Amino acid sequence: MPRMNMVQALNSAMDIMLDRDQNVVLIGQDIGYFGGVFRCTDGLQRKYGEHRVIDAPIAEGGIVGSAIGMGVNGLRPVAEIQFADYIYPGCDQIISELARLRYRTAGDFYAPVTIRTPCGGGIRGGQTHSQSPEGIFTHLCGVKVVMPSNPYDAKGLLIAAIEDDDPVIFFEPKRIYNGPFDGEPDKPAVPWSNHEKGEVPSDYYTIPIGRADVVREGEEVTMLCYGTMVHVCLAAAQAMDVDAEVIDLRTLSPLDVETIRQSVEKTGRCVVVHEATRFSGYGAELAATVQETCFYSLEAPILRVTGWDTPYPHAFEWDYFPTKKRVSKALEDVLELA
Amino acid sequence: MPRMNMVQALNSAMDIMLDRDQNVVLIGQDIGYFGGVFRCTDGLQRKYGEHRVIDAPIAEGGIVGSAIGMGVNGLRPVAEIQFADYIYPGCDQIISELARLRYRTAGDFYAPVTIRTPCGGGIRGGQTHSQSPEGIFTHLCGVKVVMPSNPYDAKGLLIAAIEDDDPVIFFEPKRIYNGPFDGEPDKPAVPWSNHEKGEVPSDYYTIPIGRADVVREGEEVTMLCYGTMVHVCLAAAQAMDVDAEVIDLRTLSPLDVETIRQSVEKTGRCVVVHEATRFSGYGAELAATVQETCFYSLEAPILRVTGWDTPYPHAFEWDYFPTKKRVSKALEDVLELA
Amino acid sequence: MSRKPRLHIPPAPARPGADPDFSYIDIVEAGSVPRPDPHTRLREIPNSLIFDMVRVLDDAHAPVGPWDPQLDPEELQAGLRFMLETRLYDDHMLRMHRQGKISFYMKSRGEEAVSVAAAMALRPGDMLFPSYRNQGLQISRGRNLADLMNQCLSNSADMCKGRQMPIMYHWRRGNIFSISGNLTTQYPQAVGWAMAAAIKGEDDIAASWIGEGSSAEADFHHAMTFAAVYMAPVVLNIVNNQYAISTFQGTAGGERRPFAARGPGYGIPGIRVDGNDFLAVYAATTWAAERARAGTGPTLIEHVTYRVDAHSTSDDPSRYRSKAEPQAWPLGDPVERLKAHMIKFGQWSESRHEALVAEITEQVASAWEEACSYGTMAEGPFLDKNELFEDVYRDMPTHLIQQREQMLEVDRWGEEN
Amino acid sequence: MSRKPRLHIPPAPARPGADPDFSYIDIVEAGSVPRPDPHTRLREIPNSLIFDMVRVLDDAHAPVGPWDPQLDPEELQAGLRFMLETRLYDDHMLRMHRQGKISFYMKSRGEEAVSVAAAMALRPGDMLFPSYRNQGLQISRGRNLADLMNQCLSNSADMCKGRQMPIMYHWRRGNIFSISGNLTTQYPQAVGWAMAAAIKGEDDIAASWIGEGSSAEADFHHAMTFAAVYMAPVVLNIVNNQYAISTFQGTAGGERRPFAARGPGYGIPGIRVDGNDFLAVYAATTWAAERARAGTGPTLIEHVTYRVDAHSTSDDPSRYRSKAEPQAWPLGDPVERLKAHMIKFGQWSESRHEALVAEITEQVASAWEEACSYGTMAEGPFLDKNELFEDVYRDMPTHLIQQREQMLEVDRWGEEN
Ligand SMILES: Cc1ncc(C[n+]2csc(CCOP(=O)(O)OP(=O)(O)O)c2C)c(N)n1
Ligand SMILES: Cc1ncc(C[n+]2csc(CCOP(=O)(O)OP(=O)(O)O)c2C)c(N)n1
Ligand SMILES: [Mg+2]
Ligand SMILES: [Mg+2]
Repeated sequence: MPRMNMVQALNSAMDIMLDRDQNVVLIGQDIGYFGGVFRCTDGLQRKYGEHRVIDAPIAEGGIVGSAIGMGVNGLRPVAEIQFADYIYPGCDQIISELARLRYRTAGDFYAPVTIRTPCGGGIRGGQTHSQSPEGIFTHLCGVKVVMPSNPYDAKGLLIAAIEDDDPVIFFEPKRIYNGPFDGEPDKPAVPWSNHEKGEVPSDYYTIPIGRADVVREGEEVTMLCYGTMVHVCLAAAQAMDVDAEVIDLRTLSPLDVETIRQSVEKTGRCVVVHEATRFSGYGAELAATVQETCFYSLEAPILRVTGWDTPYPHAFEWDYFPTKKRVSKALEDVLELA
Repeated sequence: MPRMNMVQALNSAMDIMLDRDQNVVLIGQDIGYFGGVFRCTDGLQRKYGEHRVIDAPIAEGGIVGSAIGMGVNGLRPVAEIQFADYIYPGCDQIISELARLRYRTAGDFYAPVTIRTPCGGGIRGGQTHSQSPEGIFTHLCGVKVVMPSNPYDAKGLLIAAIEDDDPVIFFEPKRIYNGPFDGEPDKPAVPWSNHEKGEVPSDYYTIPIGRADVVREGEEVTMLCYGTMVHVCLAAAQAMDVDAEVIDLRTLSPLDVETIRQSVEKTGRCVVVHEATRFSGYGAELAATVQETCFYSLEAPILRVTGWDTPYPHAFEWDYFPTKKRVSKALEDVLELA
Repeated sequence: MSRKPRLHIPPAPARPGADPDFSYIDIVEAGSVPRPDPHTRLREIPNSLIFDMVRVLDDAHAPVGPWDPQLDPEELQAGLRFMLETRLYDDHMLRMHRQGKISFYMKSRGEEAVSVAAAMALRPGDMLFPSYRNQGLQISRGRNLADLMNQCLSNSADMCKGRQMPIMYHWRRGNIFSISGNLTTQYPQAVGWAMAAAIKGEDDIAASWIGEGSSAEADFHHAMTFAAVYMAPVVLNIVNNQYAISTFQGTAGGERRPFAARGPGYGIPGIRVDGNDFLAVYAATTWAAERARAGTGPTLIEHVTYRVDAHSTSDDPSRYRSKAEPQAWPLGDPVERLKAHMIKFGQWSESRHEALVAEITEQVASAWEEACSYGTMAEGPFLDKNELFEDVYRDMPTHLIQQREQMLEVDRWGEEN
Repeated sequence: MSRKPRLHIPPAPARPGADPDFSYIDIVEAGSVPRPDPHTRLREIPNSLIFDMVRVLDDAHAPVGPWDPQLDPEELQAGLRFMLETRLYDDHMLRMHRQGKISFYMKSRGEEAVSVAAAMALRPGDMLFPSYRNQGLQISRGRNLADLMNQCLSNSADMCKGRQMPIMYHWRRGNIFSISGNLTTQYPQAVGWAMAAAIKGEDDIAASWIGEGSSAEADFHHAMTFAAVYMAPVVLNIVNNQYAISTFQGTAGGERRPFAARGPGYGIPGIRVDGNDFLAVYAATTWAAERARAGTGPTLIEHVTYRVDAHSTSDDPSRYRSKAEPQAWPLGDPVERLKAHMIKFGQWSESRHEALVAEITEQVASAWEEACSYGTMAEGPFLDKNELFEDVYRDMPTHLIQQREQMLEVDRWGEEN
């Protein structure tokens, strides 16, 4: 089986879809000739042409707006927003249009647009290259929100997203583009090549949108996480020698509540981990859902480990990031709580 | 004491601040000569001049962006977004700039901008004149989010917001501009003039940002709500004859957790009510916070009564709206649980 | 604030009480603007297309100059009919709003030519991205009036299934896109649609309409930039009806330059056209469509017209503009002008006109009857409220199935209590 | 997709391997563009200001034509010094990045005149809203280099308290606004600042800079519209350095029209200026500032220049453009051109130049030493990490106090475990 990092896996997904479906087009800043600032679209313009892999002006609103129009005209656009921090100029087209077109036309019009965008910190990017704005988009109805944690899932989910007739916001945790990261900044970087999820079939396959993945089974506590935090949670569970069940949500909306329910009913404890700011973030929904669904099984309050409610700082990024240490302490806390 | 509806109370707040502080300016669509589509700025341009009460082009991003610049140059701009549904073109300036300017400059620059915008449904406005997007803005750090439920609070909070050196997003529940609404659409409309919170001093006063108001004391269950829903909750509690404590949050961010904690520790039960869509909305934060803070006092899961996870429909608006009936049933449910 | 403020505020022409003043509108003689070949390069297109005004009908109602589209009598009669249908439909619906039968309405009186002539100049396969004041597009493409009314009634036959406010139509089969409550969003969408047509090598084009007030929105800039960069086959229209609710076109940036002038700055030709001259709108649209279809690129058309009535049923223009303005509007009425032109050339008569008005009045009334048979706001048949949860996604996810169940549970509970 | 795609894609001039081709840049003779009085009404301003290029220095380095600002030798020497300081500062910081001393950097090589001449033509009270490639503004206003370095190091003296990536400077006392990572957001902010100045009746003006790529963002349109409507006293600059990371200026909409041409469409005069000609930038800025200060309104200036180096330290231009481009750039180097001009008129010499370079090199090195004494990424003094929670709000709210406590608790816990 070929080994791929996440960038290569995403590239492979788009390559396959450009090849299988001539209605698939890519549009975004620097994605064409250059192949993208993270190289996710490397080589695709050469292979499929300038009218299939399109370099766009620096106007996120124009990228999303024109992608909607293309979608309405039968194409399946995959738009790249260069950093998730720059998605906001496209917010109106996403929120007011993309998410609601099918509803407001009773299904007569829809735009099967996928929006790919790298998110998350830990790369010394400061407050404008580190954000995780998923909590804004999970609040919308009419779009699906996905965030993979490894190359294998990334490819299967991206293909599923492109094939999906609903719009999908596809967040790519850039910290783990090249290798898994367990939340210990001082350890040397490791590549995906030694990781089992770095084994990626070169052919077409999909991972269904809407299904979480139990990446570690356990009895003592349920850890809900996604993206980079999956690796941090796994490392913390191991370091603390806790029998934790780690659920990689993969799709944030619609949420796979059933998988969560089964786990928390078994463990009775739950820790929610994400990198985004805490207040009114996506972790709040997870906590709210868990207490609604599993109230009578809960033995302790659901704890959240998240970015602080400040912008992402350049200097103290490892105090901001939910590191292995922070997650480990939360595990200890939740287990000590009666 | 003068009687005012919410429109008049807001008008009075702006009138007073324009008079007291020559750095206060208003900017927005149709707010000048015309006095605003909801008439909140009626007469203010005539009184203070075209350069203090400024009719703006239809560009929410330009309104917020220029207001930030004015704020940096020593003014205290109050920007009106005609409907909260139209705030999204201003999102980038709000999220990337307004909310983070003080932080990124370590306090050297800031913009004391207040953004007023009417929100909420129940006025047959369909999906683009009914939204309650507060959950997007409560997720931001660096802005405060306020929503009053009555004329008295509206005036005091708006003056406090204008005086605040931090940016404030000030949501005005338009369904109760002219009178309280208890969530029963078939009952005749009532004006504010008979309501005690319709008594509004004509002079300057403030209501502090960051403090919730216990509008009904009770022992059995805590109801967390704001804006229009305060009246619905009060009506439901009365109709069901439940000894409910109703907390009008008034400020959604930063949240007055202490008032909530005291209440839920006493009642052991909690219902969260808002009009916005449910998934990943602001109610999730309330539920998450309550279970974190009061876990050991809770006798039943925290229930949420909210708009459904669909756009706001024109035809079935009363099936969408959290009516007195829906809130009442939730009260019954939460009391029956365990 | 020690010194005298000197912020410039664009002056409004005539507030209530004042005499109307349209002296700011530059109007040239009909026929005076040259018509370049549609494939002319931008640099060679004369500035008069932007600063003057493409007009075909002269003051004596004769067509003059190079832009005369030379339509035959049947086409003119069709145009007149569609404009009248639009107007009488509007009048009827306003009455229905006054009677509490619909919750909201927006008329297009005075602006009928902008939609009708454009729709006729385009091909049926061309995709239209309208604003809320383009009902004439629907009508010119042969939409049943009852279908439009069903939407305004949110009744059981509403194409939107009750999800949108009145007038937010769409028509998939008729190639008319959905109207959004959010201004200008359709503009870059139209450009994207046109880009897709070019990518697929198809020769259908897109067209979109916004008001002059809406041109201040970001999406105007997005649309212009993308259209220019990719030379998208699209016709972008700005309907300058002088007002955006209460604010005058100067507040949108029209004080020193016509909106048509925005075009060339982006590398897109602009045309300023007499929007109340059916023939001029037809001609300008034809020119732009030919250009787009051949791959020569997009065109920006500013239609100079006047919003005769209130912005919407929520508006009262007497609060912000001179009551005498509509009569003082110098470009007249599009229906009257086309009618006078046809009569002058013996293609029409007062009596035929009266008969047509009567016929359409009857047609509108019976359409209303038909629409009401599918339900009104007060009486059934109603839409199935379960529909509330459909079409958020293609397939209904679990949480919406549960929420639908909760809604029904509340109903059952309500009946018991 | 049965038929042949016909989406237009703006062609890039020279990809890797190809010969540089700048034939698309229209360059007129120095001195050939007329200089209207700054208070001229837009309609009377000749189109040559947009389509030609304001240039003062001719090929023999002599100043010619009406735009010659006639600066005295001291001013020229100051300009040369600031440009050299900017360049040597850039070079030093790039080396520091290569050595792992800072996490990121962006150079402005080749574009020094755009910032330095503009800063000198404006008054100290004028407020500047820069992009990330305007370090020359800071330096021309007398900023200590060590202050800039402190920011890049996120050290204990960093004016941003470690919160921003390198180069995201601000300078309150120097009237230079904060640089945002989000492109173009400063543009409408500058307009708002200028509106406030007009509201207060003050005669300070605002100026802002964006790249040509950034002109596609919505905020460009917002700024232009608001500036035009309110005649805001602001100078809006587009620095057209031909590239936006990997994409050529055609992708931003520059294929058929200069960016300066956007101005008149909004009712704002545009000037296309030789951005590598110090005197021309100075003259154009002076013209625009005079106009703004007098209340005649805003100006859009396009500076035609070239990004000689990589976009940033994360970029490698050899992947997307011809390696020979920098040498082939037809407008030369701003430092060399000003130097040659000064030497020609006996105001400068090679030896003085060498001495100045040596002096500045020394100055930069000692500034770096000073900066490092406030801490580096590796060595203290460090900022107090409690600062992480300051300045989100003016007063710290309860939940941030609690979160700060949690952070410290984790540290304590970590030490114990
Ligand atoms: C994004 C957005 N902002 C504000 C509004 C509120 N609004 C509705 S119509 C309108 C005026 C539009 O004027 P114009 O574009 O000139 O069109 P006209 O009504 O004259 O046809 C405004 C401000 C809106 N619908 N969407
Ligand atoms: C809103 C936003 N979108 C995208 C980016 C990523 N980005 C940073 S610089 C840049 C290129 C800007 O080019 P240009 O405006 O020409 O300025 P230059 O770098 O040439 O000075 C891009 C796309 C960003 N910072 N902000
Ligand atoms: Mg209008
Ligand atoms: Mg550039």
